Amino acid sequence: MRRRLLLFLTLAACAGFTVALAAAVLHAAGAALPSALPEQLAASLGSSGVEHPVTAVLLNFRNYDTLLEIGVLVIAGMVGISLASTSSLEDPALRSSDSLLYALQRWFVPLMLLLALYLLWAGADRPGGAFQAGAVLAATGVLMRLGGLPMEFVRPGVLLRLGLVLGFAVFLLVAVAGALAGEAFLAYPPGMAGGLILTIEIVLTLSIGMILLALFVAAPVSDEHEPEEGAGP
Amino acid sequence: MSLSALLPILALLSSLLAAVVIFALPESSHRLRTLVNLLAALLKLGVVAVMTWGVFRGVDFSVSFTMLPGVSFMLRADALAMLFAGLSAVLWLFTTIYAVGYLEDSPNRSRFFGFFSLCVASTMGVALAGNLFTFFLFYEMLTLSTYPLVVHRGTDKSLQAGRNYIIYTLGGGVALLLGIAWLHGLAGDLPFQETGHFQGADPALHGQLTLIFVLLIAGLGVKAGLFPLHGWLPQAMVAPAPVSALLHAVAVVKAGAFGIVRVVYDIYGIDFAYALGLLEPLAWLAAFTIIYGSVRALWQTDLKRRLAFSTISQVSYIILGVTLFGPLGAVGGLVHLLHQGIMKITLFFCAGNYAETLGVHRVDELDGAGARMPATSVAFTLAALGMIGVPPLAGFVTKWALGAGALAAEMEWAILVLLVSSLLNAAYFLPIVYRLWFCPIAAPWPAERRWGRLETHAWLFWPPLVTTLMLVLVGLLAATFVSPLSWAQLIAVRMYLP
Amino acid sequence: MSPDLLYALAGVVLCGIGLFGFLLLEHLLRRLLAFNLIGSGVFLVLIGLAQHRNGPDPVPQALVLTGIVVAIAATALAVVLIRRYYHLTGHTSLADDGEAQS
Amino acid sequence: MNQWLMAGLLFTPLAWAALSLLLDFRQGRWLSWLGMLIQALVSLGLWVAVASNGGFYYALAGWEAPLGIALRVDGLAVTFVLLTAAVATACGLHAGVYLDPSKSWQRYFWPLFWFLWAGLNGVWLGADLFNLYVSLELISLSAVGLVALGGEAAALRAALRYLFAVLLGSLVYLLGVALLYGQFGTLSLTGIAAVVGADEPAAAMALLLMLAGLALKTALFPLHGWLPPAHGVAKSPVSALLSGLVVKASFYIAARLWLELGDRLGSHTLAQGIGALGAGAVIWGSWLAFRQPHLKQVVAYSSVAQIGYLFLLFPLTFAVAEPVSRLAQQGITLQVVSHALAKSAMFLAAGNLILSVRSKRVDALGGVSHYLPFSLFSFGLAGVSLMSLPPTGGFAAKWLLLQASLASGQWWWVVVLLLGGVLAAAYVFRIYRATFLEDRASDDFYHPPRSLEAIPMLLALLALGLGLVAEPVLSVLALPFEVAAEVAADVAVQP
Amino acid sequence: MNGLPPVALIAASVLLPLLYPLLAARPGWRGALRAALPLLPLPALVLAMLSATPWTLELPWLMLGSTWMLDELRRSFLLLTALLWSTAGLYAVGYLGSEHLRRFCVFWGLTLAGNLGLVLAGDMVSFYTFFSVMTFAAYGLVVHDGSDRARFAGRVYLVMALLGEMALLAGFLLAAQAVDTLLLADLAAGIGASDDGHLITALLIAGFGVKAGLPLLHFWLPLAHPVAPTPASAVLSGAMIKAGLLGWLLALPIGEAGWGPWGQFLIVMGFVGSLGAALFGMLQRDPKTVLAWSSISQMGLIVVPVGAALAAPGHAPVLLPAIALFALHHGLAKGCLFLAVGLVLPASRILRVLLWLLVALPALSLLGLPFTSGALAKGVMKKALLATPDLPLAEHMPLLLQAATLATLVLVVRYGWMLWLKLEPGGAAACRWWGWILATLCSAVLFWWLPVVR
Repeated sequence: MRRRLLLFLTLAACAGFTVALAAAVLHAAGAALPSALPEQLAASLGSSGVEHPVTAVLLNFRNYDTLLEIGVLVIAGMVGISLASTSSLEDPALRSSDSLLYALQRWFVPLMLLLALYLLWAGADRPGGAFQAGAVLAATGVLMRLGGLPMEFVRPGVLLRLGLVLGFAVFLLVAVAGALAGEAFLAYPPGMAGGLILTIEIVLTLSIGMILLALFVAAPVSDEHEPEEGAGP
Repeated sequence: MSLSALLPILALLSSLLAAVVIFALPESSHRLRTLVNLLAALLKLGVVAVMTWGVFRGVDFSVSFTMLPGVSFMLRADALAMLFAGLSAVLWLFTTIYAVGYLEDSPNRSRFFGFFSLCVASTMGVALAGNLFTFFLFYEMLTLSTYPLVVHRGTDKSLQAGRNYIIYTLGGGVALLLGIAWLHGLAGDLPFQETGHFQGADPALHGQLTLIFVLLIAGLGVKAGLFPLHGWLPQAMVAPAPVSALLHAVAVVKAGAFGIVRVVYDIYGIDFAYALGLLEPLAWLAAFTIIYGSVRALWQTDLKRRLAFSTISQVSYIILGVTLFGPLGAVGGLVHLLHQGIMKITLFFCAGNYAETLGVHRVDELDGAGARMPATSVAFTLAALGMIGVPPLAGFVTKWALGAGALAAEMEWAILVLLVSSLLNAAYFLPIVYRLWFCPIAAPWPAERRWGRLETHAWLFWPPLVTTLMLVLVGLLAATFVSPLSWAQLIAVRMYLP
Repeated sequence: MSPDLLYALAGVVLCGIGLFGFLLLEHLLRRLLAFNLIGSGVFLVLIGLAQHRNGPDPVPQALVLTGIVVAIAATALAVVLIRRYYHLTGHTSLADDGEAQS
Repeated sequence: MNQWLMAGLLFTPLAWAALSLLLDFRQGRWLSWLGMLIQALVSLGLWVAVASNGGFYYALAGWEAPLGIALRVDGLAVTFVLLTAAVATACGLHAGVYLDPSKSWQRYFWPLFWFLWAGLNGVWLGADLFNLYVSLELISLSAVGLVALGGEAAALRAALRYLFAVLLGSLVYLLGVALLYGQFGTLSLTGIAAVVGADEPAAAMALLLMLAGLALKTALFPLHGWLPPAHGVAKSPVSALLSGLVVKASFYIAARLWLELGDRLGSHTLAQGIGALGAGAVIWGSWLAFRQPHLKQVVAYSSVAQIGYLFLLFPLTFAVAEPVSRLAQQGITLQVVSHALAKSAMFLAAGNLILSVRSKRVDALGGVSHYLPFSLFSFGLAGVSLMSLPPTGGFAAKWLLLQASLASGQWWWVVVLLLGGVLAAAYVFRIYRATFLEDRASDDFYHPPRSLEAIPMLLALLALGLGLVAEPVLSVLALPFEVAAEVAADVAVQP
Repeated sequence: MNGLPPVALIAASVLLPLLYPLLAARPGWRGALRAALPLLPLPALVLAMLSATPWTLELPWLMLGSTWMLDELRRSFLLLTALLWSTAGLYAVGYLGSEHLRRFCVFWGLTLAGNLGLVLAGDMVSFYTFFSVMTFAAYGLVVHDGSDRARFAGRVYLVMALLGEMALLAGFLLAAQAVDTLLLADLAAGIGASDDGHLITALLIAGFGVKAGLPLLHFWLPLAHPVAPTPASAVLSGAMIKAGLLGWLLALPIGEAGWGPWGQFLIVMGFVGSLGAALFGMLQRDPKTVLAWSSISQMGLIVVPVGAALAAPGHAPVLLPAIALFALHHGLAKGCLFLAVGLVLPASRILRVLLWLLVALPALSLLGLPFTSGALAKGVMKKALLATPDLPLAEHMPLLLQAATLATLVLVVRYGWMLWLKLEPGGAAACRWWGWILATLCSAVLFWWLPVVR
């Protein structure tokens, strides 16, 4: 009985929330002010180093967001591998020996890598970019993992960590280089924006792929315990 | 920074730094700790003496800085401040000496003396506070620094006492804070000044001011042991004797009484408080407390508990004096601030000596202690007689001044209160004195210890004797210019004839 | 009513549904899914509302892209935690029985 | 100069996060000490710069506000940056000694720590609503990671609960951002504040949503359920960071929103309602703190209570005279700062006590008072600040809030403020009392290193001294912010 | 102001007994303690005998500002106090055992200091101070032997004394407020002019009345005087009881018009005491108790002229010396009688006869037999009283005085009888004898040579 009441109440609350929100959305849509932002954006697009406006926003106008976003991703990856403390993140028990899968993979993996490369390149002037590419990259890894390909490189060693942090680090280096050159933090030196953005995109792709993959394969197989605080030095 | 600004700070820091140093010292370095304690006490005494002389000659010692928007931290030495500062500086020295002896061979001395010094630093701050805000600051600091002393023994009983102490004092602190904040909202920063701040205040504010006054008195009354806020005091006597001495004579109780003096004279202004009709009820309350404390003391069998109820009664003398509208009453109240301190500290020293030397805690175990510990018993007897108001001891001077004040204020009933209280004092003190001197030793002492030639440990032996000498001298030499009475008259003159 | 606004309203509905699920479901993975549902709803509102006004607007699109990455990171993290939690305790929810066990 | 300082401020934590990920715990420790030094110096430099020259906007990547992301560097922000530097440095130093380097997962402490710091700096300086969201997420995920570090079941449960709460909070906040962007077409807080009108239900809804999301992340009563387990289970230095800084980040955003938009979008009911929730937090949190059997749970619930005070900002700045509002703002700022210092000191000291008696329980503390007086004293001093007794920062804060309440005629908050202090005293003295008990049978105490004892003491002394130097600290907040006016004017003329 | 005696002498007369208790600090000084007993009042005696009155010594630094003085009235009281204390002291040397010797000596010294000091005091505070010191210290003398009876007596004494003290304090406070000075000399006029005059008078009469054994305030007296060690009883009944009288004389508005009712009251009370005490005293078996009642009776007799002085302001100058003289006479005689109680019968018959003769001497003196001090004192007093016009009871005055004499006779006879029954043969230390003999000599012989009598 109580549970039903709770259910009903929650339902009512959520419905009310939805209605109120919808009203607000409608009102906002009706009362929307004309914004100067699109024009500003269009005007600045030329000096951004990329043609596609979304990429320009992501990697130039609001690249601080992106930097931090990559940080968030790194954190997630890091926490993921921190919870798995075996020498290899790969679980031999999951390794499959299905020859059909194996054969398929031999076709798919290179194709997917190619797709990732394309997405990365496309980001400059049409939808696409580092994240999409990275996601495909990671998907490739997942496929390989599920298919039972050996993946020794996702050991939580220094190499993996370097891989995780590479994109972020390069991004950051570029950012501080701008500051050292006397511009603002994260500002690209004039004329170098395009090249730098591309570099960043490439390493980001790698890192993003690595992080997502690491998160996927981080298996909770460690039985080692952190002693309770105060349980003894 | 000029010397006049430096001295109040120095007075404060002397014990504050001592506290820091003592906390930093390892538990085992007793000699060094004692040395630091004594040096700090002497330094403070010296500073206070110099300042007192300066205030006497009219030098203005003050220092202030803005602490919060619209609120300043202000130390200022006026005559009233020096009265209290002098008391605590002098008695701190003796209490320190006594405590060193009392706590010999007991654990946690580092903690004890650290908080002890902190406690005195707070008291000094209370004394030297130049405005209500600063006063509150140190007042609360005092609460906190005394708590570890009260619970020092770590027994269930002392923890219980500590809990009650904290409940009462923090509760009082809340009332006080509310009152001060409210007042601050009405009138801004309130430095203590001789005529108060509200002379000629808007009549529309009178209601609020009355309410604030009640809050302030309630807050201060807790520490001063004003009925019905006195409950913590008798319990807190489970603390070691030097702590009781400190609580009852030097610091806590006095801080409350001192605060009431400050509020009545230097914030509201005596004329205004009188005009507002606030003094009469307060006087009645004080009178009731005087009688009540004495009556309760009659039934106590524990020596220190009896002394504690006696404190409740005696401290209200100060408040009574304050509420007697007129300089004479003020003199009585103020001088009692000192005299009660000296007498009560002597009594607690003696009680501690009995406990420490003979293991005696109860009144009925004291039979014949006069023969075993004559010097201590003489001290106890004189202090008790002083409390009763026997001339020429300190208590008489107070009683005389209060009586004169009551008559001048045309509050004759106060005399009756004084007389009844004296009788009651006699009724609970004289039996003790009688037991000391005239009863034969009934049974072996519960836990007797011997130290060489003197009747007790030398560090315990001398402090009560010195304070006894003081309580005789302040009475005998009351008319001289160095006496507390003269100082109180100086204050009263400055207060009433600005 | 422009299609963009419709997207926004759909987002609103998704938010409502997601919230309902988030509040009511105890299974951790379901709750995580509900969270993702809300996320999607929010992103729809963000884009739909902005584009209703400006036409195609790269800024909200970029924002949503960023938001998605963040949401993915959070989701992945949550899944890792849930998995390990399940591995250690055998529970799939944070309800009281789990608390009693530990 | 400001360029360099800003670059240093933004770069160091992120770079150190990346670098320390490559090192193990011990190496990361050395590195982090250097980083903390740099960060502390930069923060101090920035504080001094702002204190002497006033605040400014810092356009990241060279793009000004509506298009790019601008950071708002004003007195309040640099004060919090400096506070973060102080508290985080203390916690970092403490953690370096406190955590056990032999555990392989401890190497991840440093990167998480630095990401957290970066996120905090981002929040203090942020003036862009979406960027604030990302910064918040950065904080949230690293905080969750820190709680979960080690992967104990209890820690995982706490971390999950924490994660779900903060994620939901973030999304609700983002929903509000979406509405605002949909209506006003900008993400700059200043820009929105310049164009928002009085009767805007959608914007009001947005504000409500954002505040709700942030309240959840700040653990405002009755949404506080996730906080005590998370803060209580984490390692003490982590708890200190979480309680001292992390919860303040979301509150900070809420406060900024309210102060910029609240006068037009808020309502009396909303303000009083939030205040009432804050009051509820004070009372209920304190009561629960009093009831907890575990030391760190006491401290954690105390955080719930103390956070409640912060929300008194809302009623005390709504529709009141300018000086009153300023008083309230100053009071809340002081409360944030002093609580950050005091609470982190308290958690660190609690960690030492727990290490020493090898038990988390309050009643196991008997006798520790003469074995670990220094840590206990730190705990006590911090407790004094929580009780808001003079001369601590907590008292200064309470004083200002009292003044504000009285001056605005909202006397009921006075009751809350005073009652809260008393209740705080109740739970703090409960701990003292336990430590003074002398009936412990065994005398088996572990003595943590001196450095562990010194750090909480320093923090507690800072909390104590804050009350004495409140005026200079607050004076930085009141600095003129000329640039702000200019930018607001810019935005205003654009449509 | 003329002829101020050496300040050192004045100081010594109070300080010597006051500081003497310090000798008790070391157990080894018992001998000195005992030996010094009779010497303590000597400076005061010298002062009383030799200094030219009146003189005034201002001590503004002492207490609330003190004034010490000596005039003719005070001189007779000082003489009485010093003489009686020193003879009793000598007696005590022989009387005391070693038990609680130090305690006894401490209280002896303090009581003596108080008693001497209050005579010299010229201001209220000093007077009250010394009066209190005497009151409280005397408690130690009363309960000295520690018997149940002594403790009961001590308790009653202390309660009554405290009540008296409080009445005094209140009276003095009111008086000081009315007069605005602390000098006793200004008191009479001040009270006369004060609104609270009657209250003050009542309080002072009651306060001093306790000490002086005024009827209804006398309860402690027959209990406390007998239980004290004999020398202490002597000074209690002989000297200290007079402190109350002196207080009246100094503080009451004597010489002011308008206090007739109070005078009447005192006269009535005086006669009541004088006659009533005889009734009670007759029934007592212990000679010391009989003497205590006799003291009440005699004090009643002295109260009559005090009342007369109050009622007839014009005649105060005549009455006061008479009162002083009577006090002197009674104090010395009563002291002798008390001391005699502690004697033992000598072995030889002649000495026994001599002893009874000597005992009879002060007894007869009390009765006013010719050629005794009593004859002089009573004569002067009767004359002064009868010469005072307009007294209440004036018509009955001669009759009442004769009744009082009869009462005295009854008590003296009763005393003699009881003493006869009590004294037993035995040996006593020489000092005891000498103390008693000296006291008797003072009463019978030296009296005539005292400065105030001449």
